[in-house]
Amino acid sequence: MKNKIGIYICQCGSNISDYVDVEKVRDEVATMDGVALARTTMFACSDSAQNEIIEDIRNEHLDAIVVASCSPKLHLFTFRNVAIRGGLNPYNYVQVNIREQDSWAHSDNPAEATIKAVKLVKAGIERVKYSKALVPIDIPATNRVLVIGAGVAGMRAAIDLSSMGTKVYLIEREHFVGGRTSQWSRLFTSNETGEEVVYRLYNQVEKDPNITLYTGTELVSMKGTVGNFVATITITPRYISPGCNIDEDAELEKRLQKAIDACPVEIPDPFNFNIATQKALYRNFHSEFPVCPAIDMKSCTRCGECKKYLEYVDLDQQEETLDLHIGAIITATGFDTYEPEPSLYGYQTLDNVITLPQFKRLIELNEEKLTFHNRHIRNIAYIYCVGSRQTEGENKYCSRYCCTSAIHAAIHAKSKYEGINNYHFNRGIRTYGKQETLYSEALENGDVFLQFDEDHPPTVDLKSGKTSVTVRDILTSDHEITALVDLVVLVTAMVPRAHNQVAGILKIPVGRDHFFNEIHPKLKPVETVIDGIFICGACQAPHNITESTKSALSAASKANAMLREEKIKLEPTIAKISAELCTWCNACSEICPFDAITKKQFNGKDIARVDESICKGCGMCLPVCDQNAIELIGYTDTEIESMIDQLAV
Amino acid sequence: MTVDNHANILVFSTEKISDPAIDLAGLLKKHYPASVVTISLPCSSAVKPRWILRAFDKGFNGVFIAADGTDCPYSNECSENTSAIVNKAQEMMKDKGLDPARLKMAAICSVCAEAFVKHMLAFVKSLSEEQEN
Amino acid sequence: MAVINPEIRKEIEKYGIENFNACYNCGNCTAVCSLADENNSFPRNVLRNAVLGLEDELTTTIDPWLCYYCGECTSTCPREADPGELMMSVRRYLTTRYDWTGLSRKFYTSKKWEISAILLLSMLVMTLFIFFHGPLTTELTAEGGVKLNTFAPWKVIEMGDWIMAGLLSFFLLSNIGNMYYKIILKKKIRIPLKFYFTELWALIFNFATQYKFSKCEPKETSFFKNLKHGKYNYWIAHFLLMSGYVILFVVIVVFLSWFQTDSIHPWWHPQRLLGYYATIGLLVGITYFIFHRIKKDNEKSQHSHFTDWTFIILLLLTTISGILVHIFRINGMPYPTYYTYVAHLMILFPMLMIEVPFSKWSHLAYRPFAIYFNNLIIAAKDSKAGKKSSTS
Amino acid sequence: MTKNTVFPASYDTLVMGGGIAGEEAALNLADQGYKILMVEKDLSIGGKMIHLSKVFPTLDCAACITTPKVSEVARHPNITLLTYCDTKEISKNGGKEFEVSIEKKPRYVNEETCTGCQLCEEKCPVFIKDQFQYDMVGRKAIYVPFSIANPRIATIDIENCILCGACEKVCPADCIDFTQEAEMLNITVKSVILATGFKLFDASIIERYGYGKFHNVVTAMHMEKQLVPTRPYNEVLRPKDGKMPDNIAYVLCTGSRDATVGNPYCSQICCMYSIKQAQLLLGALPMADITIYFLHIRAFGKGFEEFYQQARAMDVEFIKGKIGRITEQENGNLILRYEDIEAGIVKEAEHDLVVLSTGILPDALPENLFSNQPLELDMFHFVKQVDELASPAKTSIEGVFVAGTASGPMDIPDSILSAGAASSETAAYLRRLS
Repeated sequence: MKNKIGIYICQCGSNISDYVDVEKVRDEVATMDGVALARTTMFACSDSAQNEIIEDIRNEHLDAIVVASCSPKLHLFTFRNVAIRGGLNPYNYVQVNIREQDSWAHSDNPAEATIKAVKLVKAGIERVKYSKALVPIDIPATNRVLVIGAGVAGMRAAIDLSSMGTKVYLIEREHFVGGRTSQWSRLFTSNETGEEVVYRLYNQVEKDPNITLYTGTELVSMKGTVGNFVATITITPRYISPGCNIDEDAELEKRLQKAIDACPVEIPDPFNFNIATQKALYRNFHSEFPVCPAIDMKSCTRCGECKKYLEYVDLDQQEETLDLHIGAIITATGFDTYEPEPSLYGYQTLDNVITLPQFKRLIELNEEKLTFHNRHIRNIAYIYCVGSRQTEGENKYCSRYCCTSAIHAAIHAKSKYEGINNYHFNRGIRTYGKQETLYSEALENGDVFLQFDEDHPPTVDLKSGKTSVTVRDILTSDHEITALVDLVVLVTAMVPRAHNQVAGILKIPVGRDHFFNEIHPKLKPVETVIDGIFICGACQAPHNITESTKSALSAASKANAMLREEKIKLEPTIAKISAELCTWCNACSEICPFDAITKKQFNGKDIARVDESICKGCGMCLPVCDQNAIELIGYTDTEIESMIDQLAV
Repeated sequence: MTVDNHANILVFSTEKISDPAIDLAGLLKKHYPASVVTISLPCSSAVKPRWILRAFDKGFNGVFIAADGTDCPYSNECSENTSAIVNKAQEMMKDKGLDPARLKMAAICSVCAEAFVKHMLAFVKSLSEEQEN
Repeated sequence: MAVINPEIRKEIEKYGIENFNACYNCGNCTAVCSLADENNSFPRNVLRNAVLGLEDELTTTIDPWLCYYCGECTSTCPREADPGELMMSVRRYLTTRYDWTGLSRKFYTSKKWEISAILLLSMLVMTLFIFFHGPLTTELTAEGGVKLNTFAPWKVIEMGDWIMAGLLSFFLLSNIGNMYYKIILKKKIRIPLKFYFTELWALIFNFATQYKFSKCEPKETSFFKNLKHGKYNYWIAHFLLMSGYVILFVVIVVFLSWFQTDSIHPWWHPQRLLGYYATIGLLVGITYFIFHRIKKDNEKSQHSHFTDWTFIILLLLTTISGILVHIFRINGMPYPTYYTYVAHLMILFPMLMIEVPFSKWSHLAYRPFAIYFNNLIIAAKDSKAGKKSSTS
Repeated sequence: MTKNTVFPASYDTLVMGGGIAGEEAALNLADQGYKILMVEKDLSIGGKMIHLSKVFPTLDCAACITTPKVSEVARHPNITLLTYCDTKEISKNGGKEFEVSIEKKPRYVNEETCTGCQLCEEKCPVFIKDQFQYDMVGRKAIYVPFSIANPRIATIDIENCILCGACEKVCPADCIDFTQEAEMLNITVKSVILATGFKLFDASIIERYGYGKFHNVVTAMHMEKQLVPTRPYNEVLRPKDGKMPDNIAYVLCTGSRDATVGNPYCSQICCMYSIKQAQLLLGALPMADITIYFLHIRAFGKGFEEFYQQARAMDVEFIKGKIGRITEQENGNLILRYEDIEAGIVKEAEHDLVVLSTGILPDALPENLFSNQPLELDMFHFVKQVDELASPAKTSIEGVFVAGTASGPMDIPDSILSAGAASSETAAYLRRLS
């Protein structure tokens, strides 16, 4: 039991001391048994305060410390390090949360907040009294990373991981890499095309011996913990045998085209967001990667027509399942584009209402003249915030990329075709940063911007063959303004991938917006609560390409730092079995989600055994033990019960 | 009993899921009585029924398990496991003549600050009313 | 329901403005404008209607005439969309819309048309002189002056003046009537009759003084301080030019018999003093404008439409030829007098006929009328509001 | 006279700038085992962020997030920290390395022995305005920059010092040294990360807003200092008369999106920091009215829109319209003239405190910093990202990377990600070199 405990009560500037009488708290706890000293401090986390604590530990020979400050989520590790530097075991430190769960939550009642703070600190002292010195468990780790999603973010993460010395498995659900970027074609701000960017990255991925790329591949299950995951993937075949490299063979390409023409199956083409059709045998665009066609077996009738022209067709290929041994996972699964409900702004009820992604593909599919459904398009209305910033619907967030993306598409259309007039019906243009120059360019081009608020969205009408968009325009003193247009483009939101089983398999928590959640946007922006699983790109929140790349590289850097030594320190908070009490009823082993508990022989009887490297310390086995033979280190009965006693006072 | 005469509630929260929500409530200055105190565990399925009984013994009016529910990073069966604990504890409470309604459980997601505060206000109210009766 | 019309924007771009579409509607221009108020919040509203091409809104607005091109909006515009020049261009556009003959639009949008019309009218004057001029006597008056009334008897000239004045007034007044229709009648604004009389002073005062040109300056600074710092130069130039112009117009059209004499009056004679004042006024005003339009040293002289130049140059030539006629006449130089006289009328006549009802000069009439109409609208609104509040 | 010392070591990476981006990049690389030299021109590290109150949209206290990183940098065995130093010249030598010359400015205080006890500060007789508190309170000629500064050591502001020697007498560690001179350090590095950050727009350039002329027109950074926990007055007060303001206006896009001052880009953070301050002010002054005059609210990041809607729900008033001009009244209140865009009518509003939300500008690098291979800048003079989409930290010089706001406006999460990208690309580059 610890009896020279140091107590530090943080004012957090004024965040705590405005509502909690920190002096009073200090006085109340200073007299407790085992407390050697109690101090208040302006910023416990500041360097000078940290040094003071270290000096106290040394000079006063403290055997445990308690810091009452903010949530342990922010500074648990900061103060554990302080303890280490002072010569204490980091687990002889307890952090008490008197900010988020006290001063802020009870800022309406300072008197009670102070009483609660005293209770919380006392409970913390009790807990630290019974704390044990623990040593983190070192486990060997595999310096290999699974990157899920071979879009720009995923490929970029893979390339840098490899350059930093980590081997990479890169898996992609589609048969072609590049993700959304390859669909976007012309990109801001560099005006490169998506194909160019994807080509550059794919070339590096392909040449890199440290990167193994699997296309048509999905993650199906995952076992293990940080440093030692086993991921199971299934690989859907392309049904094209290797060597069908059209890139180097014009004659082969001709035959491929004939084979495609011969295919009797015609289905909507998801690459073109369903504004065009594709065959069961397909390719995406002319420099697709890998440069090899694929067959969509879900729609293929196995008629064999294509094989007459293309000898590489091999309908007998089989699905494969592989186990990958990896140390960490980076998810870069990207996003879906929002699908508006039918009839919203005439979507699917009028034949000239499309989404922005469809419009971008339309520009790519039309060379000389912009036409859609045989109609020559001159006047285009863009309706913004479709599926973003909803007041009624679920998507409260701003999708970040769409203002710039729509404006960029409008500029592109105007420069590519003659006589285009663009009308932007928006809710306040958000071309942040240097993207503002695109907004300026659109204005100088003669694009007209009309602004509405959330309560008065525009209406799209069809009258005597003319499509009109009418809005109460904030910029024209709230007058009703109408534009007669040939095409309505709905500027749709970024939404999380609809069929993303990755979240379920990896158990990544999602936020209110249903995107994957990081631990903290500033402190741990690419880390998730599950050790060894990182997120980057648009699966985390709407991002543009540059931003996705940045987060991908950040994730790569963190994953490499974690695995490069090929060992990982694990928390020692794991379950412990009391050999005397255990009677091996199997309840704990059954409930353990990680299969960490097995039977073993001890002094002639069967008892449970916990595998340290597998146990995650969740404690699920605790309550099911009728003998009360299991305790969780750091959460023992003495610790928890003494806390309960203090809190109940 | 604290100065404002609110019912004392012990909350078992979880470090990764419900505790962040309780933090968030504070961050957003959403108020609930200060007679609510929290002990944080790795998972809501780790609460021993004896701890719950101990809390009632020591004078808590209510115990609330802020469960991980489907967000649990450890197991898909967390909800069931936590419910089992609650059932077991309630049986033990009945044996001791305690009203099982004094133990409550609800899933609190990592951003469910509002839900948490609502649960607390309602629970405090129901416990206080019960006391008066 | 107003429908966006990109053609109107293209039309307005013909009147000088280049990049007003760069506007992102921050409202800075209206907020810095010393002349804008809650009744007339311009220039952004006008610019916005121009961007959208809302023809009805544009042709029925009075705001462009209340703008005196102080230039503050343009110099502080964060998007460099040049709202000041937009207002100028809309004024040109409106001039062509008020003019029911369609000539104005031709003159504003085509240099060829404007120059041809000027030449045509000059030729007409010349032709009339060729066929109908009086004897080219070299005999001088007793005082040694040229007998101008023999060559061009004032009675004949006066008849021409009246015809011209009649035509000119007809066009100008009918255009102003058109303006009145668009600004008041078309918008169905009911104005009690009495206000037409009570507000009349504003028309006369502003027409005579062009006082509003002085209103660009912030109210906080005193009149004399502004005057000392040259802040009123723009207004003074307008005032000098306008008063000289009006005086000459009146004496030529109404008092020609008194003004066009063969006798040489002493220098202090009112006829000569008036003439000198008007001439100097014109010269100073014209020089001021030419100087700044060449130097482009402030916002309002940054851009010069060709119609701006035509007017100033015609006016300058009229003034110079007038001065020459006077000099040649009093110094007894018959032939130079006769030729410059013909030349003077060849410039004067097209200058008046084209510029006054159809082109640049007309703004000097539209502006005071706009103030007058605006006062009517506000007075009517106030009295309506007053009635409402008194009944309620 | 400067003496030349040969600095004993060479490093893998030079990180220029000790703000949040520089720190993140340095820590990432140091954790991977690379030797880092961090050079900061100011007296202490932490950049702008350490001076902020709380950060949007989570409302964490800024100091709580920076200070751990600051201490980690200061303590990390693989990071050498030089503060109060100017990087004068970087030139690529024949091989793949860079020769860097750094000027170490004299503090007139021995860095090793000073404990930051501040006894000297107490005795110093010279009072001057404190740039760290935005001139709200005074400081001495010898001073520790601010309470949570790192390194927390004293420096003599020699321009204002009267050389009275009072500090020398009182210093218990005997570390005052008036004989210190600027030193030149020559070192070799394999790579460079530019994390030089940004500077704020000088609001006095827009004369019609009256900043610097009207007392109660302040900048958002000034307000930030009034909202930090270590604030000088522990209250929010207006400068002219110390009155508690109850009707505060925020003027957005001051010096951003404005071609007349040469900054046509959007500064990306001003909308959000203004909304954040409004929320904090409503905490400090619950009865105050707060009006935000905006052009477009750029609440684009994760949780930003929700944060904006939260401010609206808290009754912060948002008016669309740029402030045209500000005039001062005798009582110090200010009249703001603007066009209420939604109504299309020019209006005037009276406020007792006006906060100008100033935009951000590139912090100019020393001229000819890269002596034998010029560094390309973008059209706004930020460091140019030559492959923005696929390699966002890459600059025009091989081996030189950019992190944080040196390459353009960005908020803290974006800066941290960009620093992560810079460290990743640097690590990959260093590995390719070896």
